[in-house]
Amino acid sequence: MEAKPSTANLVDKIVVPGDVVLDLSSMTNQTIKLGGGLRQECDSVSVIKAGKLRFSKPNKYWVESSQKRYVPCVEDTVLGIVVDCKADNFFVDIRGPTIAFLPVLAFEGGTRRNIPKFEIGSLLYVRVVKANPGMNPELSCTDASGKAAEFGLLKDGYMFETSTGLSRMLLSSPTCPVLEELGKQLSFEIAVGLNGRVWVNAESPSTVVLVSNAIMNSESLSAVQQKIMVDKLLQRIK
Amino acid sequence: MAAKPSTTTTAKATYSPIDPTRKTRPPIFSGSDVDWLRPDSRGFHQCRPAFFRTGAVNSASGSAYAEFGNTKVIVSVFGPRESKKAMMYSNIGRLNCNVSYTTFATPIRGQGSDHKDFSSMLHKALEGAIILETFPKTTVDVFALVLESGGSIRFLVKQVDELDTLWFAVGDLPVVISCASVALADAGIMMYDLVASVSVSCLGKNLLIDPVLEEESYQDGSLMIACMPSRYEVTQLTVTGEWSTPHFNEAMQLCLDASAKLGKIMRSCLKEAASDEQE
Amino acid sequence: MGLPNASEDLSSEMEVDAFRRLFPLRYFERHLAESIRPDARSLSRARNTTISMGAVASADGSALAKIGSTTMLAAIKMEVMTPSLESPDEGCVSIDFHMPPICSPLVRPGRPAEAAPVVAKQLSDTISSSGMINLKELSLVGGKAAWMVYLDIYCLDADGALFDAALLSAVAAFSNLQIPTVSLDDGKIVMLPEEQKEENSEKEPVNKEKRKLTLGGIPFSLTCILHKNYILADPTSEEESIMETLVTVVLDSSNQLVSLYKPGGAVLAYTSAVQDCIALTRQRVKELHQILEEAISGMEID
Amino acid sequence: MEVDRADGRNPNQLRPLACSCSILHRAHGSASWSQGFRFIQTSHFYHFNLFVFTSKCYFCYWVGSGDTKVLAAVYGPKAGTKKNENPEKASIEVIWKPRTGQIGKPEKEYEIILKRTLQSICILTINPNTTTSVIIQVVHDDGALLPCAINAACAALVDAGIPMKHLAVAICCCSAESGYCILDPTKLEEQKMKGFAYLVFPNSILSVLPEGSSLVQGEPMEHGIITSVTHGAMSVDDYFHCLERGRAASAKLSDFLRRSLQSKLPGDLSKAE
Amino acid sequence: MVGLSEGEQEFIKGGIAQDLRSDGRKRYTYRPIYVETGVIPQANGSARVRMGSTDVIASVKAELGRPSAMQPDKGKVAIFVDCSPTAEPTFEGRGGEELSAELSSALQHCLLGGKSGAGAGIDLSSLVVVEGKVCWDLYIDGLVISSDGNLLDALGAAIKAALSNTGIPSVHVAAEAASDEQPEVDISDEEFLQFDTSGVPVITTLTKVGKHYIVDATLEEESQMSSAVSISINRQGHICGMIKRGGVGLDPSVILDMISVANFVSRQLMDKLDSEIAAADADEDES
Repeated sequence: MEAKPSTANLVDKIVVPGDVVLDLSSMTNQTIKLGGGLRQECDSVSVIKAGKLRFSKPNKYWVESSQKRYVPCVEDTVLGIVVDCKADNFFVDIRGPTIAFLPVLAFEGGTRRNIPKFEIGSLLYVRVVKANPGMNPELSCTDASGKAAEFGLLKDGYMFETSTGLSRMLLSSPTCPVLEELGKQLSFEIAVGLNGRVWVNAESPSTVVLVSNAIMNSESLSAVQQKIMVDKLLQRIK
Repeated sequence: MAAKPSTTTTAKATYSPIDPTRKTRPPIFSGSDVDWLRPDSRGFHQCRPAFFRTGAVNSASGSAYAEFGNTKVIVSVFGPRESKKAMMYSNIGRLNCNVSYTTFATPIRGQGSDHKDFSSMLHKALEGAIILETFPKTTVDVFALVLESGGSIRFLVKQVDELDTLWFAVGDLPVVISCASVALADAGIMMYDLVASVSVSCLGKNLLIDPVLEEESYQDGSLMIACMPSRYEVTQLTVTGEWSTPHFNEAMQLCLDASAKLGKIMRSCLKEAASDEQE
Repeated sequence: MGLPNASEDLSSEMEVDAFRRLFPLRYFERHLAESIRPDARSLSRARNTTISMGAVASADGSALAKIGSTTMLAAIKMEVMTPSLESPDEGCVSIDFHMPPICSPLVRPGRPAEAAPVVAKQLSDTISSSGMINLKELSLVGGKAAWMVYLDIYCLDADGALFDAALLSAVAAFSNLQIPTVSLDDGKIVMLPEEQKEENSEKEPVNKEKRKLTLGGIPFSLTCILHKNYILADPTSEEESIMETLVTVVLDSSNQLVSLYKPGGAVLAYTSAVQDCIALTRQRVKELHQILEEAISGMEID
Repeated sequence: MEVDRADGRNPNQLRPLACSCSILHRAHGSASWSQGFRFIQTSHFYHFNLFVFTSKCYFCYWVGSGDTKVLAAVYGPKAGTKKNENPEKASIEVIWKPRTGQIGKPEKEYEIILKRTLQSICILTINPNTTTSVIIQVVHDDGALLPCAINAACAALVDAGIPMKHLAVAICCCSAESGYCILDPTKLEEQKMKGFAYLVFPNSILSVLPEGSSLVQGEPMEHGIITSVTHGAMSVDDYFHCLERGRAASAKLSDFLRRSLQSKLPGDLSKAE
Repeated sequence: MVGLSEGEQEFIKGGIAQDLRSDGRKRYTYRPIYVETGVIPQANGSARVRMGSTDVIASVKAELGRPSAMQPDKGKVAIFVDCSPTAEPTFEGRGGEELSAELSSALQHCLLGGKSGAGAGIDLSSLVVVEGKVCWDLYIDGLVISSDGNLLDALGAAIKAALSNTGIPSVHVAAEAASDEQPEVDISDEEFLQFDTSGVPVITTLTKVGKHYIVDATLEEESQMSSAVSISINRQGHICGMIKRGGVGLDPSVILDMISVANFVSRQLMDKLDSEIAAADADEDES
């Protein structure tokens, strides 16, 4: 076995379930925030999902992983598809274990009188506001202050599904290389949900096709590889 | 010749080495032959010794074990509990019955399967006695397992030809019915009365009460009654064979008297169990 | 012990029965801390065990085994078969385990219980591993006829430790087995009729001497629950449903390990725990052996 | 050597392992796990085998040795649990698909053992009232089938991102008459031997805790048995001997499992600096 | 199922109590019965019986078989009933199975007599060709096309009519074969043996509604029953089988009274049926 690991040299390394990454007994008087994939057991913090251990200053730890299935989490922004309309709720599919509820009043200035009409199959950009185990998750089309912000119906465009890891990468800052490179040469609209759904819209269908392909290809490529891949694609349409 | 079918018709290549010659021919007896002794040396109008015990199965809401000669039966009652299927709303309770046999219940090893006919007969015999209104929307399950059948050759016949299955052997059913009603009482299900059941076989002019299955297979007719002894009401009645009206009356009266006696035995068993509990 | 928990405070105010239903685990842990179980047994004590032989008249061998209220009825029926070409001088044993709907509220008719085929498989594995039965003894006429032994075990009441009770009843049924005398008739094996047994005129029984099987190493088993550092022998179904880590150890009479079965479970079994379970089983094997001996001798006196 | 094995391995030697994750497009998580290679049969498989453990020389060496190979697919968590399952916990359902024919009693037993084993390594309280289905497809069976399936299922669960307490590694140990024991037997060896044990242990973990703090009852955590299934009679000492060998081998297996899971994840994601 | 308002239920019960049923009948009056024979040419015998809107078909098929070991001197009979989804949409798929099984078993009880064959409507010994070796197996199939109550009586009548219409080919047995071999038989295409159906009983179902019982209940009346007793009675007035449906218990004296009523009613039914069968056979012969 190699030398005893320490938290510092585990960061940015792949960890698998069961690994103990933090020893709380040696970290008294510190506040730490744990993100997805970690679990506290008495005095230690262990991993419950395989992935890369991440740390962001000052005190956030999480495991970055990629899945085909989305598990709802409060404050995630996701793309959902309306599957049914009921008196009080829209039923929205967000790729989770269960259907999510979008209350008909969860819109900016929403009242009983101006209930929006969505057809079954329409794509919405929404925020998860409740995700309690054992209950259907609840969505909202407003930001925390009750404003519509950019939430709501996504008209036209093209939606495709990727892994949750890729969508998280697309949303990371600084802007990820693939979007950076594409953005330099093309103009398009994009909406990324943390549930692995990506929506793209542009003037010409060829741009939409190109952008979506570039994004789908970019999973598992390094930054340099992404740049090269985008360049190649762009050259082809010129 | 007669032993052949069991090898030719069954799928598995085994057979029971029961000697075909051992099969005793029917005891032919005429109407005057009243002194003929039954296989278990009972009188014609004498029932087998009946034995009941409640609480045979701990995990059930109520249960009973019954032993009539060689016939041994266990009945468990579960519920009232949630109905199994998402069924229509019902403002009265449901009764669900199932009778099955062990593989070793009969001399020839059987399949140990469910007995659909008996299940529905048991249901009919009991439903009139249970106050279904006391457990709306829920189900009471009555499951019976026949551990040992009263010595029958029926299953040998069954293997010979499918057509023969239509021959009806009622032998174990009265035991199952009586035992089930004791189990229901043990489970505390509300009932108008216990259900006691007795059957009679008619051989020539003689009436044999509580026949074993050997006798049944030579019978000319049979009559089975399930009744509520205290209310003097018949909940289930099945008759086969040819009966003249006076003969029928005689048989029915015989059955009713016997079930009154059986009812007393069932009652005393329950009383005993209850007094044991109090102590 | 004693994590601060809401149930802790409630327990003094609540009725025992309600507490048992609402916080079954804490209810049990309270008992365990005092080294006692709700049914007044010590942790390593098995429930009262009885065997009655010859419970089924229509079978060639049968036994009823009770461990606490778990009840198993085992019966053996012998049929004749043509042995397979690979083993012409061996018989065959087929073991089936049934959980009819009467035994537990969880079993419904038409849908066999999930546990039944697993226990059946475990039983036939255990019995064949232990070498208790010498299949050669089941041969009647080499290459022509051999016994097919059908052992059917019915669970009449399921209250935990199903495998232990089933194995006990199976072993007892085998010791109760009386092989029927048969004779060769026209190349077919038939049973000798009762009345001919003494006269023994034309038909010579083919298995005059072999009316009983000689049983090799007889396997006995004990199931234990592992919970934290406690080991609970012979669990009831309530205990099994609350504390899910089960270890079943099967030892034969010469203390060979026939099976050590631990299908998952939240608690990991370390060497010491495994050793403890084996030690408990050793004791239990002695007990069960005696109970079986007594049942057999009781049968002979009758 | 104490024993000659048909394929020339020494008693403690495992067959070469191969594991690849995310091989099925539709499943939420999937993995294939094989022990031993069959060159001809598996050659077409390497097109999508992201991870290749073996090197050429292995191929020449192992041709002719049998392989056991299992595919595992995970779907879920899906909403709701079956009747008779605790809705306050996640439920795991295992479906065993034999290579040919119908599912029988041995397969039913495998299903139950696998289900109980997976239940004990997954954290069931995180997604209550959901069901995760694990489908096991046997591709080829040449001994140690159940351990192979457990390893595959474990890798597939990780691939699907199901929350787990730790991983599990499974191994088969055979015990022979004379008391020696061999690891990872082929089918022929399984049948020849006096008895064998399927053992499942937790994987060896990386820990930042001080050395020795994770000892349970004086033993490291990964020495605890999750699952043990034995066939055939053996002496108690033989069993402990198997246990010891199995633990040693499980360390190797868990190293391998960790490496194959690492290679599945994209080397570096967005950190382009 | 029948959905009736409380008013309607009261109307039916009240009518029966006053001996005037909703279709104008008295308590012991049958609906008009129509019999048609030979409706299925492929079968050895067949008949269709209509009683009001209840419509059933019975067919008899004879095949050569082997007598059972227990009774080498008897042929074998099997009765199966099938409920067509045309009668009730819920009979689709497995929906009708329960009712079918109940009717089949009731008919077996009522028509086939005791184990030894006594009281059987059909003389089983007449079906034997060579004792212990060859006999006729009769397959009797009933089909419910339309259901408006009293299915058992209608099926019983249809089977009686079908049997009277049945011709069994005469069989010539070739020279006696060795004792344990099956003898060769030659089935004639021209010569047919007619069945004697005078012994076949008719089934009368007495449905108890309130304090009274009625014959030939419609579906609506059946939905109001507390219990029903089906009694099969032959020409001699002997009981050939009896079965009770419905849960509510009956006093033994009521059962005895029912038997005497059934005895009286069944004689009328049998006469009516015989004349209908004769007329139908005549019709068939003409056409």
